[in-house]
Amino acid sequence: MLTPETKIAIYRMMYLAQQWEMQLLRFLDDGQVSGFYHAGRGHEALEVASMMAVRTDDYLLYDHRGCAHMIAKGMSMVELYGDFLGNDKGSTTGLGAGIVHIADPAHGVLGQSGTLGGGHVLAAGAALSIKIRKTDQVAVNFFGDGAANRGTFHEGANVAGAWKLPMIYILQNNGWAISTPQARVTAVEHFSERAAGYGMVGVTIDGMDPWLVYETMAEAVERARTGGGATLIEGMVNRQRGHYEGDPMTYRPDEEIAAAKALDPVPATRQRLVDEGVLDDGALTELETEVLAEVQAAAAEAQTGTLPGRERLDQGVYA
Amino acid sequence: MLTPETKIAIYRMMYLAQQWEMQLLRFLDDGQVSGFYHAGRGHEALEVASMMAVRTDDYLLYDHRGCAHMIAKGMSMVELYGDFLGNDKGSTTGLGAGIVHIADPAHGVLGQSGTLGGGHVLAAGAALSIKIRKTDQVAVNFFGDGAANRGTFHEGANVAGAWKLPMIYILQNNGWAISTPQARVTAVEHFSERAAGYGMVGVTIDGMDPWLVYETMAEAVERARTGGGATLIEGMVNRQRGHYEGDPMTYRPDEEIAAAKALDPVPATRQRLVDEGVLDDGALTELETEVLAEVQAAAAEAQTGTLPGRERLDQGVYA
Amino acid sequence: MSTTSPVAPATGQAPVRRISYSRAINEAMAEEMERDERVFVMGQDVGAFGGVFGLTRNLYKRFGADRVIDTPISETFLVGGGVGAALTGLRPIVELQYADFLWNAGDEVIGKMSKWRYMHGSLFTVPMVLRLPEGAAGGAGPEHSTCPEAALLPATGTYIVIPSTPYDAKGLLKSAIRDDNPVAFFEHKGMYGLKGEVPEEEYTIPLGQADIKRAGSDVTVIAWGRLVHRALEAAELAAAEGIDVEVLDPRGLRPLDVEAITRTIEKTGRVVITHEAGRTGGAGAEIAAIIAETCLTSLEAPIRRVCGIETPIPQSLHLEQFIIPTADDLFQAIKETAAF
Amino acid sequence: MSTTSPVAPATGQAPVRRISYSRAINEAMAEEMERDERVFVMGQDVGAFGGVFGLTRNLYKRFGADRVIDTPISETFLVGGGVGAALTGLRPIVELQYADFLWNAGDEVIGKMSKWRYMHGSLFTVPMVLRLPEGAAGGAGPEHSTCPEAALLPATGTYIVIPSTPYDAKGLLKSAIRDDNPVAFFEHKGMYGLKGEVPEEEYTIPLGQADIKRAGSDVTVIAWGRLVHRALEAAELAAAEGIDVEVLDPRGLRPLDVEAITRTIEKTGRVVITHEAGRTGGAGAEIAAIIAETCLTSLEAPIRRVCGIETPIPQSLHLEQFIIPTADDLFQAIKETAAF
Ligand SMILES: Cc1ncc(C[n+]2csc(CCOP(=O)(O)OP(=O)(O)O)c2C)c(N)n1
Ligand SMILES: Cc1ncc(C[n+]2csc(CCOP(=O)(O)OP(=O)(O)O)c2C)c(N)n1
Ligand SMILES: [Mg+2]
Ligand SMILES: [Mg+2]
Repeated sequence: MLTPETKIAIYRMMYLAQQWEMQLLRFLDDGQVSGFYHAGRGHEALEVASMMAVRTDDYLLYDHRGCAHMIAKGMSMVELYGDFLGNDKGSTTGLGAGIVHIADPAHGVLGQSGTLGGGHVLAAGAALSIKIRKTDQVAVNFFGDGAANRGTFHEGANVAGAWKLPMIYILQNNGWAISTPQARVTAVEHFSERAAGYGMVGVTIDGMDPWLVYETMAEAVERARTGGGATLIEGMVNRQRGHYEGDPMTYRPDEEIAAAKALDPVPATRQRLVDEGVLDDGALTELETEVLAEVQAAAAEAQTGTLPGRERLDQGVYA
Repeated sequence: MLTPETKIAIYRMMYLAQQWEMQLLRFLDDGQVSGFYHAGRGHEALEVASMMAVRTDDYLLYDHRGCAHMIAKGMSMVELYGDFLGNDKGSTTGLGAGIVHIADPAHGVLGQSGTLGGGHVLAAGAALSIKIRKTDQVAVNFFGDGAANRGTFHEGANVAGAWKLPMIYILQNNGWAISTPQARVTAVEHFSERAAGYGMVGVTIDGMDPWLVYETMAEAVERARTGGGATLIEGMVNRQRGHYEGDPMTYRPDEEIAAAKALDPVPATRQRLVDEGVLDDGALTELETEVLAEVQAAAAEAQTGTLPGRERLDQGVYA
Repeated sequence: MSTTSPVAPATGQAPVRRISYSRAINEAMAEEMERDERVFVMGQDVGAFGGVFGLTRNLYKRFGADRVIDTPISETFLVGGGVGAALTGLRPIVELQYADFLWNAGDEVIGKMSKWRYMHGSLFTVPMVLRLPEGAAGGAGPEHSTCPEAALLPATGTYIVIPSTPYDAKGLLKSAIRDDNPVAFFEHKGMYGLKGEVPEEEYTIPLGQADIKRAGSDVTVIAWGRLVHRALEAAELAAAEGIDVEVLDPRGLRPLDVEAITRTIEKTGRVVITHEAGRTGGAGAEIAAIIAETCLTSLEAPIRRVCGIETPIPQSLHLEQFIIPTADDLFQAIKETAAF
Repeated sequence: MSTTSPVAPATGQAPVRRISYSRAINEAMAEEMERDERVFVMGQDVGAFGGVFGLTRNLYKRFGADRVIDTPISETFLVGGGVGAALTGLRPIVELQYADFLWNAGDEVIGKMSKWRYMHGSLFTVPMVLRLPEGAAGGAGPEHSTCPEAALLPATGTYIVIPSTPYDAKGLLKSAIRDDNPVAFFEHKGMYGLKGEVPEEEYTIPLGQADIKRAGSDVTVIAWGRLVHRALEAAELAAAEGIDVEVLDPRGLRPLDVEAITRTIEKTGRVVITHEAGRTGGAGAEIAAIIAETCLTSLEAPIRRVCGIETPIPQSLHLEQFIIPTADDLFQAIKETAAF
């Protein structure tokens, strides 16, 4: 249920995820971050509000777009920073380094397939496992409009539908796969049109509206927990930044980028709290100050980590 | 257009394909055939009538279920027998041997992927090639309800829809993948429900009705040739025999098998020609006698072939 | 890795029962499913039908539809879904209908099953067994007849097990199922009917221990899977000419028992490596390279590889017979190596 | 196979222009598309964007959307669709964004591209080039950094080409595009910026000819791709200690220039084989095995393999630096081999 408390919690988490990422971008600018980063600016409402509607023991296969889903799922900001800094404060204590290979079994964060779309079938396997073990968990798989066209989606979605698995596919449709617009490589406007063909419920929603995301997700989770089967939620979102940090974005008209930025879900949600009378500006500023302090503390803590030595390389290959 | 001549030609080809297969089964019983055979009894109307609606220069990726599609596409019966006998009369002059690896470039028969569903993407590539070369050919890909759940279908169908390729997917839905009934592994009743999600036209038809198959196919071909894009035709058919010759069929109730046999499209089509006044029994018997003689002549000719020697093994690996 | 030590087939005692290679595999699965309720089986037609080669016979009746699962023709789900289930508390046995189909799930095998643990900071285990019926038998053609075990050599993280007898098959499969690492388990289809001694009592065989299938002092033949039996035949032919052949069966490729290989080379100084897969890029190359690195000075003759044909495997049964090394091919290589 | 003979970079004449490895590849594609209208390019972001590594820059502008095609993230279509196009009169150049993604299309690469011709009685040709950006560079992690060339060794039917210089890249790619067989073309991402002499005039290099990148008499280093450069550095270090190193670059694995390998071994009697991929199951094993079979008696020291780490490649840039053999690692191996 979307209580005022939940609304506040969602906004708090969205703001936190955004600030967390801004600090990460500073680390990046300073050359402290290993590898690539695909900023999640614009995707916060969808990633956060959906993850606020699940439990700690539910499973998450996240995608590469930002870290808001992992943060909202309960992962420690310190561990996340540590992963990007590649040090022993990270969830993978320096071995993974960065998005793609963050994980947190205690919060149900199962990891990510760097070959996009690998998660479609892994998540279905996790959902099958739930069914076999007869728990009431759910498995959630995030992916983009690009990864939606991998064949693994077909194979995962088919069993999810056929076996009524407790599976939720969350498609973050930002209209772009790197430089490739959806319409160039896909006939349909909405991927949710594909859900019925698998016996799944499919919906397309405004992924910038966190209240709607939360309610849609809560319904899907309820359905999954009670044996009603799988759901595909397509959230329409905007990628505010480049595909990765450093992307020249030559392929994208300036107006489109400007329009995307104007739709920033973080300030929009803030305004909504004020408009709906849930919190006033003063209270929000206080909350934000608190969040900022948490983010800064996490960043500071993560920086105290140590880079792993060469000897770490062949540790833990086998159980 | 479904003229009386076309109707006769379709029946003639169905009868021929059936008789061709009956003789093949005798070769099999005699132990002359290499490898496995998946009889096509029950699928003749769909395979034949659809292939009578295309041209010689159109492309065909057939499936493993019988040979009626290849025969109707114009392949020589002698070559087909030769392929099963594994001798130099075969299309692959003894190297392929049997279904899976028959081919005939002159009749557009591009071959088959033994890993089922491999054809979904190959055919899409052939269709893309047609589009790039700006001819008015079409590419046809046959497959079963089982192979419909391979991820390759998703990847092939997606580009076929997005790029409006001259592609026709023919799904032979006999309800079984070896011992596995469709409903155990698929939520939807009709795979044609998946077509819209790719921007393809999708139809489910009675695949035992050759007139309907022909007309549906003619429409799809016309659409493909004129830039209207791809079609998925799901023909509901019956597998009369085991998955392969020798299959104990323990999994299938006797009544179901009996029901399937009762629906044999070959005699049913014959009766229809009589009922519609297209040909009388005498003329049909004459036609059948002629066909039988052709089949026997082909069988005899194929048996004069020679098995390839060991030296053949490393010939033709590279162009 | 399993720590139970191997139980040698009893000798000079009450006769040990003889069962087929496929029955041995079936028993291993049934016993482990009985022992550990987290173990389940999935694959195409593995349910009531009992598997296209009959390997899962009766499991469905005994353990029910929740633990013996018929899947669609979706190999990326089979392997990737197996990984997902393994990450979340279960111990899947996934049967691919043919080993060749691992390519249909190439990324799931190489990139997910093998790497998931390591690339996520060793936070997970992936206790799954991928059963892979391999080899040329019955004219199944280029896409249903290969022995692709070498493909997994670079896939650190996954063990590679290849039993050559019913006894080894049962003992190794039980260890594989109990192991917390992913195991690719290659079963040669041409051996499913092969009978051999398998005790009634429970036993396991640790992964990664080579087995000397025949002791000898003149020439070593390193063989696995179905070719062990051809090597043993060739050894008899050689014995008749006074050449004493040792047949070493590594019983898999990872963990690889390098010590056993070194020992036999130091003993005989001459080696023929054989496998059904084609020579180029086959696992014989890796073993040859290890020998050339670690015991070159013990070698008294060039290393010989006697392998399957390099081309795709022809569909024709008639041609198929020519592709696999015969006992006679091996005997010739043994003779030449001995005479060098 | 191409019959044009190689044009060595002009020496002692007018200076030859220097261009990057990526530009050389780009030029090869542009020239061949100009020459033969059946040649087209497809891949993710290869259109107006010019490819994620910039390899297809300007091709879209020059040849249009029909011949430079942006595809969805659908690797089975990329490779399988390439085969379908190749069977029907075109000559596709398919770019995978990372070589590792060949596993996503494992069956299309191994089972379709490589086998289609042979398994259909040689009735077709499959003239396609699969461009595969490989190798560790920039912390791209375990699924975007491997050098999986050995995986294709058993895939008879497909040629395997691996250029180490801009000159080789251009000449070999042109031959690959003209060849009627499928070619897997591995480009090391870490070399895209590397500059070298490439003449203005057209030339091609036949597939399957090794190149001696440095002549020497004491120890042979067999290296390909990026490691050729580390081998050359190591040779300089060795030269300073009086060891004369020959660096042989096979420039690919199929056709493999076995004669050139034999020749250098007969000359030096000592060999170090190096590659970026892990040792186990790497292509160095095949080369070592060939040497141990064909010129064992010429060997005066054990074969040495100096290879990348065996584990999946860590995502961390910090750890990534440790995984690839350095010039110094090679120098040590050379010294020990020379001293044996
Ligand atoms: C199988 C695979 N193919 C290609 C890539 C390279 N790649 C990384 S991100 C990306 C685009 C993804 O687009 P989308 O799924 O829409 O997610 P977004 O980046 O828009 O959030 C591509 C092609 C990959 N990682 N995996
Ligand atoms: C990728 C792949 N997986 C599994 C098989 C084994 N196999 C051969 S036929 C078959 C069933 C096919 O069912 P369907 O597609 O419905 O065709 P039908 O036999 O009913 O005509 C299976 C599972 C295969 N050949 N390829
Ligand atoms: Mg996107
Ligand atoms: Mg079927």
